Amino acid sequence: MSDHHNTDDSGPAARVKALEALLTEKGLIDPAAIDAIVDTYETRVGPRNGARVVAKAWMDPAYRKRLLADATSAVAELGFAGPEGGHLVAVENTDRVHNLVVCTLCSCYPWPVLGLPPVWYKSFAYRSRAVSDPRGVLEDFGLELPREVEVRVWDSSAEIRYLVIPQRPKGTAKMSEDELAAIVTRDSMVGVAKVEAPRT
Amino acid sequence: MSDHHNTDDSGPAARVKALEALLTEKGLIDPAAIDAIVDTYETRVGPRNGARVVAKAWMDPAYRKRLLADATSAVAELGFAGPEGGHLVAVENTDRVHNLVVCTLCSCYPWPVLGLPPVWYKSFAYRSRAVSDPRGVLEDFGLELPREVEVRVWDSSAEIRYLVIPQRPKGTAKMSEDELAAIVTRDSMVGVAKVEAPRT
Amino acid sequence: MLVVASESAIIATVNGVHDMGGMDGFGAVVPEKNEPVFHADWERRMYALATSVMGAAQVNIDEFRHAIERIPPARYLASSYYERWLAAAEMLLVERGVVTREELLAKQDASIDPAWIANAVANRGPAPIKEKSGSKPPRARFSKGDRVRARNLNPAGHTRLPRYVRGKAGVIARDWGVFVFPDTNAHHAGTKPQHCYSVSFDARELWGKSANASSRDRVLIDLWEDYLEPIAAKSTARSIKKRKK
Amino acid sequence: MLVVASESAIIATVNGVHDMGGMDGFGAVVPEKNEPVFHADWERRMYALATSVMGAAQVNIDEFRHAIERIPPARYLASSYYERWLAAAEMLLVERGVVTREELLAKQDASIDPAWIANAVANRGPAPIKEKSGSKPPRARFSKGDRVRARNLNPAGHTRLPRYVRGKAGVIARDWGVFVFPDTNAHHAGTKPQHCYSVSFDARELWGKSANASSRDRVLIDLWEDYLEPIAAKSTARSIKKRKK
Repeated sequence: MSDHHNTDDSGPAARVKALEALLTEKGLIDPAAIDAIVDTYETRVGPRNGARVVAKAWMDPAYRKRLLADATSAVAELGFAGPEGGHLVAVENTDRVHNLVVCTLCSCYPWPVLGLPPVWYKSFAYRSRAVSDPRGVLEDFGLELPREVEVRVWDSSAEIRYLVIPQRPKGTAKMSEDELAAIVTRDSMVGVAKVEAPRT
Repeated sequence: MSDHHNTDDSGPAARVKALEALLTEKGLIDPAAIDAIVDTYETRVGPRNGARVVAKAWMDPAYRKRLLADATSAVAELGFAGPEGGHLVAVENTDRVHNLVVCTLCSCYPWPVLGLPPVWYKSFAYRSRAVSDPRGVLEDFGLELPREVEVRVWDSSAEIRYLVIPQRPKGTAKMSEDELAAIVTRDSMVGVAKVEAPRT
Repeated sequence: MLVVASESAIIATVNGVHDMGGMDGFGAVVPEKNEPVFHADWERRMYALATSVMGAAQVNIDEFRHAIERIPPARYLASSYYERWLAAAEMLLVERGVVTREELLAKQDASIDPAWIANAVANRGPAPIKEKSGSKPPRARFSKGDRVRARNLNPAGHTRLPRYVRGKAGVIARDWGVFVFPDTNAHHAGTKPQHCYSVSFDARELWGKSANASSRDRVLIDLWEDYLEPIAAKSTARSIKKRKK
Repeated sequence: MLVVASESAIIATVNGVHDMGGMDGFGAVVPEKNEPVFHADWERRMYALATSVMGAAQVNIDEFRHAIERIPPARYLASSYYERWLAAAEMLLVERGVVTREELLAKQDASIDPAWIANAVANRGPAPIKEKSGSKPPRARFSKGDRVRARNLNPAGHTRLPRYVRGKAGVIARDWGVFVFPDTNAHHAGTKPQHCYSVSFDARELWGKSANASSRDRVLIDLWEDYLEPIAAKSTARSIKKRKK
């Protein structure tokens, strides 16, 4: 509710325009560089990167091992790196453990593998309740976990950025790595959803 | 800043008007009773009551003793009672101890002796910092206390309501009880100021 | 804004933004010179309306406080004091069925921004439970000088145990006698009468050694018995047990 | 609103409303279907502006985070995510002297409500102190499996030690190595490099037994060494000493 978007409010739009114009005049920024950054995060860096990492980990046991041991390097093998990706850590969901990632203090998120965070991840509702009532938050996403499953919440308070490796769903044994990558969702890599097998 | 008054905003004014009209129509309130309540707290019940209590305590050692033992009864001796006054407690400032009253959770305040609280008492700034940085808050009021003085903050979280008995200033030995009552300020009875002797 | 509870979302407000003891960032305290009792006529009417209508609507003081706590945080901070009273009064009167949303809106000036008239999050707390009858008058578990620790309670709904004392050690300074328990009373879940104590905490226990406080400074706060646990052999036993793991 | 620090008021923002872990009242999490990366063109520009200009203005990441925390609480909660970035960027660029308030205002559309263009409370934190030179590479004080307690620190200024873990006992799960210390780095008071650990807390230690959590559930949070103290003989000795009083 409070994390509304002022699409119809000229206030921030006018202020950003003023700021960009002023900084351009002073030679502190280059509008073309701004365009390039926008393009990067709108079209190139996003959860498809993370999905490829997860699919490879599902297919390739040696890669999974490297990913769990040093995610920064394992992710770099696929060509993904950049800001907010200097210290990546992968945490794996199993039958016994469910991982969930939050940043209670701001909005830390593993950009190179998931892109920029969605509004719900930055929302006050998520930031406040994910640590104190993770099971309730998961229910907001329609995910009810059995009591026997251990919930591990990772609060990204420092420079470590977490990627959840969701469980590979049953009935996907015959799928290729590319096909698997296509079913891995952003939400499953933050830990608020499971990956579902495609209905055939 | 956030505790602004919407004097120029028709929003709350219109809503209160609607509420009063509706409740009057339904026979749930009597506008004359509303007028009487307003009159009570605008003209009759206020810090002058507390000032009379304090002045009497300064003049009359037996009264002071009764006040410290049972403020509700001692205050009632002067004819003051009513809502938010069922459990009054007086705390006395000395050379060694300075008392300060706050309600961090809402705005609890000893109405029968001090009337309704001022905006600063209800402000987020006061409610948040009075418990964690009382000396800093006192400095906002221009009162710097020596480190040797013990600061006691009373957070009115239950139904007890606190009245601070400020120190009687020097140079007031010849003043009458009425004269003393005239120099006792509201702020001194909340604990954010000292009483000053009149400059002659 | 007319804040009215939706039927579905029943969310706790313990640890709400109203629990601001020890928070930072609200700036300096700015007293107003020659401040009037009310700053606008609607504040006058609102004050008197609230104090007179709550009885008729069978709203107790804890419930009224909780209604204020149920105002969504951003709105809470953006509202003035009597705007919060207004929002709470509307909320409770509509929930009780004393008035309806439609009646309220029909009475209001057509110039009001319709965006303000929206359903808000409900923060009702737990469903009422029945009070046990025939309970004995409660005895005091603690007495003056006892060392106690404020429990780490995070109940769903109203509480008068602020975050800043939870888990902290203090001393019973005085037993105020028996009072109605707000945590249940606010939800019509019983009055659960029990002793309420003045508990004294060292400022440094609450805020750490870096606090801008002398070693003598303290905070005294009134806490109900259910908020407290004794500090004794138990506590030490626990920490020893933990170390053995 | 152009949030610009006034010279006088230097106020801490530890325990600000941004520190919302464990708070309540914000309602349900509501995901947006097919959410775009940005919701408006100004959000696009703002994101890219912030990430590119901070280097030029010599603003480090901790400082940028702290600037967001310095937005007054009511405004913080009322602002959308990129509005907070915008406020922080304006604040820092004006403070650095990269642009002036007047230049910014002159560039803006005259239709903007002048009430939004007001000075806000400054929450700068402590004045910078000089970094000690010639310090040795830091050794780790803790190792995996050590029981630790998060200190009850309430420093003036930026910190990454949230309220909800302070005073709570946990276990070192992993040593992440040496990182710049945000509490000093945000104020240009030195990088103070030190070990940062993944610390595991039982959910019930954090939220009490009433929590809607299984006994296995836990929260892992990354904490710098200066935030931690060992749990050992010391802690037990202290509680015994207190009992003797």
